[in-house]
Amino acid sequence: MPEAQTKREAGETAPRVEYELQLYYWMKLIRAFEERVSRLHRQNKIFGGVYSGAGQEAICTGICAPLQPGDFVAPLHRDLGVFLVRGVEPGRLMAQLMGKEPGLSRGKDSFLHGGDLERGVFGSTSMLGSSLPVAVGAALKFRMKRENLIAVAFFGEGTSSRGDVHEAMNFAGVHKLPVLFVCENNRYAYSTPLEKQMAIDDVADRAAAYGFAGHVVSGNDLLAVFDLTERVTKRIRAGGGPEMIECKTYRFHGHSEHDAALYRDKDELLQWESRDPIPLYEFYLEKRGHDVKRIRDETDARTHQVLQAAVEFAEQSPYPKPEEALEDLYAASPSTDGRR
Amino acid sequence: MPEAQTKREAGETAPRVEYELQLYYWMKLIRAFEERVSRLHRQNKIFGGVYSGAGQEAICTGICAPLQPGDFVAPLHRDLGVFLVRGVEPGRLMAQLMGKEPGLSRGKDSFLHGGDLERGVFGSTSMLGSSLPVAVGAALKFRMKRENLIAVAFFGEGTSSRGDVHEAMNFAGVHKLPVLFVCENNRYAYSTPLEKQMAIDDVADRAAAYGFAGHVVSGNDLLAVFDLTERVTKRIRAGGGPEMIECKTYRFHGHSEHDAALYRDKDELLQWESRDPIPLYEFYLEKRGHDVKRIRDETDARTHQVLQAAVEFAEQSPYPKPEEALEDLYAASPSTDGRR
Amino acid sequence: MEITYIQGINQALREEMQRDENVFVMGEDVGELGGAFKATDGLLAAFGEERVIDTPIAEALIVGAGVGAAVLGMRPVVEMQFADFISCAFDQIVNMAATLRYRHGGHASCPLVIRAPSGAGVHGALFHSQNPEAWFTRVPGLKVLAPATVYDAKGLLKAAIRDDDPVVYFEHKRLYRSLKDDIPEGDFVVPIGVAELRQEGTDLSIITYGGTLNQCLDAVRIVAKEDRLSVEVLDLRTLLPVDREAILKTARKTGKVLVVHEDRLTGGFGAEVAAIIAEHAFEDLDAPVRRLAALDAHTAFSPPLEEYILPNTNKIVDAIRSLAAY
Amino acid sequence: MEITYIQGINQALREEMQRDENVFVMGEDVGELGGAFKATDGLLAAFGEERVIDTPIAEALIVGAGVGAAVLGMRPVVEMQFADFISCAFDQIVNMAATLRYRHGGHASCPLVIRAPSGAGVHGALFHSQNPEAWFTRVPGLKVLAPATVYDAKGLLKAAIRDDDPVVYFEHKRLYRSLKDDIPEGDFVVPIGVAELRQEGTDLSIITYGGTLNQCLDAVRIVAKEDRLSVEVLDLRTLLPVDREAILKTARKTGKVLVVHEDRLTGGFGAEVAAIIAEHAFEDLDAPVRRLAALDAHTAFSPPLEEYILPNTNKIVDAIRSLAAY
Ligand SMILES: Cc1ncc(C[n+]2csc(CCOP(=O)(O)OP(=O)(O)O)c2C)c(N)n1
Ligand SMILES: Cc1ncc(C[n+]2csc(CCOP(=O)(O)OP(=O)(O)O)c2C)c(N)n1
Ligand SMILES: [Mg+2]
Ligand SMILES: [Mg+2]
Repeated sequence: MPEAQTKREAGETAPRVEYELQLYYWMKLIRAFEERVSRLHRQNKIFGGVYSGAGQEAICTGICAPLQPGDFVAPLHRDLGVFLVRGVEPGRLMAQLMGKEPGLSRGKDSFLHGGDLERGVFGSTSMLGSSLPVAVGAALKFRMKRENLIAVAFFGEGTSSRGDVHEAMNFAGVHKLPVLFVCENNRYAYSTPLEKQMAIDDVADRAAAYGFAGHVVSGNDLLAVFDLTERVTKRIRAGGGPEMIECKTYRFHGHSEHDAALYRDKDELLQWESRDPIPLYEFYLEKRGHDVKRIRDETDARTHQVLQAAVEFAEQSPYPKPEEALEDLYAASPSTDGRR
Repeated sequence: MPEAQTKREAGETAPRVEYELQLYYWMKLIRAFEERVSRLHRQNKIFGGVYSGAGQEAICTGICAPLQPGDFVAPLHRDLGVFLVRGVEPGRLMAQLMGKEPGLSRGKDSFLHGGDLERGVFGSTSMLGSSLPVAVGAALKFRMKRENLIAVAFFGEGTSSRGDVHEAMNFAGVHKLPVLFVCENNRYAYSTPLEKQMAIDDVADRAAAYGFAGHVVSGNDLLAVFDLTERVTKRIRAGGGPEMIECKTYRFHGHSEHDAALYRDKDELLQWESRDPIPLYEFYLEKRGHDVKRIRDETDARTHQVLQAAVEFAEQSPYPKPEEALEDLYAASPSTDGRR
Repeated sequence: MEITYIQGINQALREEMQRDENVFVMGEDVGELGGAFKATDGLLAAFGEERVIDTPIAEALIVGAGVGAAVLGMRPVVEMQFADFISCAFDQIVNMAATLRYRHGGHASCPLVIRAPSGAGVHGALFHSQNPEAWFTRVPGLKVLAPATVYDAKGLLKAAIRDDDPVVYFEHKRLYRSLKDDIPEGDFVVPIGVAELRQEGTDLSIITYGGTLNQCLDAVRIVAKEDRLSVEVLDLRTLLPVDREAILKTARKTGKVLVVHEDRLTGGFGAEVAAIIAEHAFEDLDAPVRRLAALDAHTAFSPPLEEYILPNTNKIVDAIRSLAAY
Repeated sequence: MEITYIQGINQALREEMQRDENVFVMGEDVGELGGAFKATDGLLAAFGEERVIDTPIAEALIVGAGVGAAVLGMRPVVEMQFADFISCAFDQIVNMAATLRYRHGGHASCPLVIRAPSGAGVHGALFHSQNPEAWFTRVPGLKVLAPATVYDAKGLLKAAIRDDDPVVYFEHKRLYRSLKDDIPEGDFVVPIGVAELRQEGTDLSIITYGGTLNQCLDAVRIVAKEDRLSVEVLDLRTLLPVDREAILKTARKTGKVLVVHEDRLTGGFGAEVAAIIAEHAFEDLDAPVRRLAALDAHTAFSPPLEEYILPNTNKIVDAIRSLAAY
């Protein structure tokens, strides 16, 4: 990603071929990873709550690809893509999902509740919305230290109802902090449809309540997300204060792998499946003159290989030792502890 | 108030003389009460935190006068006027402030943290903003029971930063509940000025984020507040859903009686003192042809008498008995308690 | 008819909604979905949208709005989708609801029930495994329940709904479908504030509640057979107000007490139980009051970690043996 | 030089901000006003708006933003204007901050200090009198401090700021200006996790912390004079991780323990202390472990009620006498 980033920074507006293919690879890798996770969940190799982001790959990709190393990203429970695009090794991520020792949280927490701060990915709690104040605090640090970095906080449209979201956005607005708020509006919070969550159409309209700009974009259109993010993050990095991007999207699976999503209308699903971000982007690549069939096959082979390796790595990795349960609660040897 | 209300309901648009004088009386009573409380506080007869609403009398009066018996009102820590206009006996209120037995909370809690639900006044906690969800729940009950009543929630512009406020407004918007949200924007939250609290000019603009209307009014202009409230509450009562009224105002005293408010600019205070709601309303009464000097003297005499009686009542009332500290924690004899 | 623990909860809700039109349920996904665990299954169809309210994700609002409705005479039963999220509604519970009657000088009631699916042992990890009861058992004005049987799940919930004070009702996720029982049909109520002796014994007493009751009973069967130990088991059921008499009675009877819960050791409710016994049954004790609880860590995800942290039948058996040998 | 308890806090903040440019303070009215209690007085002038940040009224944001800055290496000291409002930031503390290192598998730190002015006895009533420490002492990943002296107020706060884990620091409002002491100038740190024996004695032990230490010492002077009782007083200072060795040592030495705190009895931290003693010093006890604490009610406003509820020197004297006579 840093390498790709450099290319984008070189001032071109038309993305280079390799970069476009890199974006494609990421979307495909995320999708393949999600599918593998669903399968492993059915096989009981991954257990606990598993939240598929299939259908929303263009968002993690389009938002994270233009970011810089050192930027702070707080993903949502469905944002496996954030981890991959930020460069977390697929094997470690798979180990995380299986509760294995090399996982991000060393087996401590499940699914995406593990961070990789070296790659600027924060490990969130389950409490929806609670990572927005944290992202704002990260942005505060960037400001205080005059770092040219930004914080990115992902949240669902359902999450937008929580008080923490309000408190975070308001403070970011007051201090014009370098934060990008990304709403993934997939029309449902678990079973609860939009109209039971809010009386407005666009979450982005809330930005005005905090004195900054809100944008709506098709979250299934990778190029649109990417281009908007580039423009917006450039302003934020330049000190223009926070902005919000609302990505309209849809999740193809149920809320979690336990959920058959019977509350949804079949037509609605069908419509949104016709907006699958991957074929949409393939259509663009075709227009650009690529041999899409070849690229697809190559990419599938590559992602298959990566995933195969990741699963093998994770499966062969040991579980943590029982006694490790009592590690990582506190710093190993705090200088302030009188009892050492 | 119910009696006055009847007059207003009779379809006249020009308020009748007696009603206008009643409004004047309330403002004067609130001001006199506030001043007496400040004095009693200096004399150590009222102790603990005391928050003067002097300067903001037109809001409690203009908002509460058009309400109906049975409406549910959740006041702010500075809204002594709500209690008076809703008809709470001044003596009981004074007893409440002194921690005496006949006080609203029977000595349990301090200052305005006591309610009088018979008069539709809810006793809030200190946690700012936490009564907004409660008011929304009251409105939900009115809706479920098809009662033609509304809930009114007061909050400061400072309080508007809290998460509970967001959660409450959003839910009220989704369900189009009969709630009137009243923001008393007095430019400060304790010492913190507006610009450190929000990046927008008008809290009322936030209503749009929840799908309902927000209005701005001069909170020192009694007639303006009253007229707007009449129109707005009529719509809310008719099922039009929540609305917000933001009253621009200023507090004449410090945050609490302990606060000298040195963080404020003298000019600013002076400007706002020139907008004192009481002389402004007197000017109106004069225009209406009243002999204001006479009315003022009569009203002063009346409020003096009322307050004298209230203070005497409170001072002569006993403190609660020590053992009462353990009463009122639970219902006296719950039918569900197996140990009776 | 044999029903599960969660069916007991569902029946209680349904029957109380039938009995009293002021009862309604509110929470995330309680409507068409019937709740994340199906506790409210079928209620939307039976009672309609006005009494089965899907809310946005806003725990403070859910509890706060419950308080507002309750103070005006309704009897809301609100659901936290997982007990873990109760932390997001904390202020509304411990300050708004718990002090309501008190700060109104007794002139107001808050008949609100907060249902909280709690408990570990289902690979839920840090944020879907919590047992937060001891945050609430220290708050006057609240009542706190933790049913361990199908009968109590139903009967205590009905009592909670009829109670005039705010009740936090901790149901244990692991029991939802694993626990089945043949309970009487129709209306019954389990009184709040009364513990239940699940097993009489003479050698030592176990005091427990909620998710660990059955582990304790299993352990007691094992030591009865293998060690000929006679162990008494007291199920607290209500944690606030706790049944002190029952606690002291069993402590005085056997002179040896083991307190067991799935919540963490430090600051768990067992500390209060142990302190009560240490203070008021001192003369009758033949051994230290022992506590067996989750280790002082968050409930980790990976199976070896989770198992290491949580109490289980084997650990209880060991604790019984060591205490009996004291 | 003689300074007050709150000056000790102020000095600690100032010195740490001078020592380490990553230390900053944030909270409601901490800037120009210098805080509701003047704990941050003068800091704005000394360090500027970027390091002394007035926030909107948003406790969850205050703590959450502190976490975000801390995780990137800053050392934020955030203020709850009153400890009572900590309930509004509860989730951010117990779930976000406390689990941060754990859920990152040890690869992240959260060096955050949350200052919380707590305590009763100043007619603060229900919402300005709370002692919420026991909500936090049951949360692994947190450290919880409660200084009772000017020296400790300063030294423990400095230790908290240098600590690599989240610390909740309960300062007692009643001590702010009533407590004065001549403490050494300049830099010193009081180690976290170490209790301090304030008074040696042989007849019985009092274990206490925070706002009740001086009441206990007063009571001990009275019974020394009037009853010739020799009472040992242990000041815990750190509640999590608590100094078990010191607790057990004094319990074993005198065989009679009275635990005293201003927080309520049921579920107060004293329950944990009593449970530890009952379990681990059983053989050395000559009397039941007694607890003296606020009654199980909210802290009422009216003076007769408040006095009835709270512990005080006289009540402690009575408790000492009765325990000594056991
Ligand atoms: C505070 C809190 N309340 C409830 C939940 C349970 N929960 C997990 S995901 C979810 C729905 C989230 O909806 P949204 O924010 O739209 O994200 P999506 O799942 O649609 O991607 C809910 C209710 C939670 N995790 N945290
Ligand atoms: C949750 C919470 N945080 C902090 C406080 C302390 N506090 C009491 S009043 C106040 C300022 C309130 O400002 P605003 O809402 O504008 O009302 P005003 O006092 O100006 O009328 C503060 C910070 C509180 N009561 N509750
Ligand atoms: Mg969604
Ligand atoms: Mg204000």
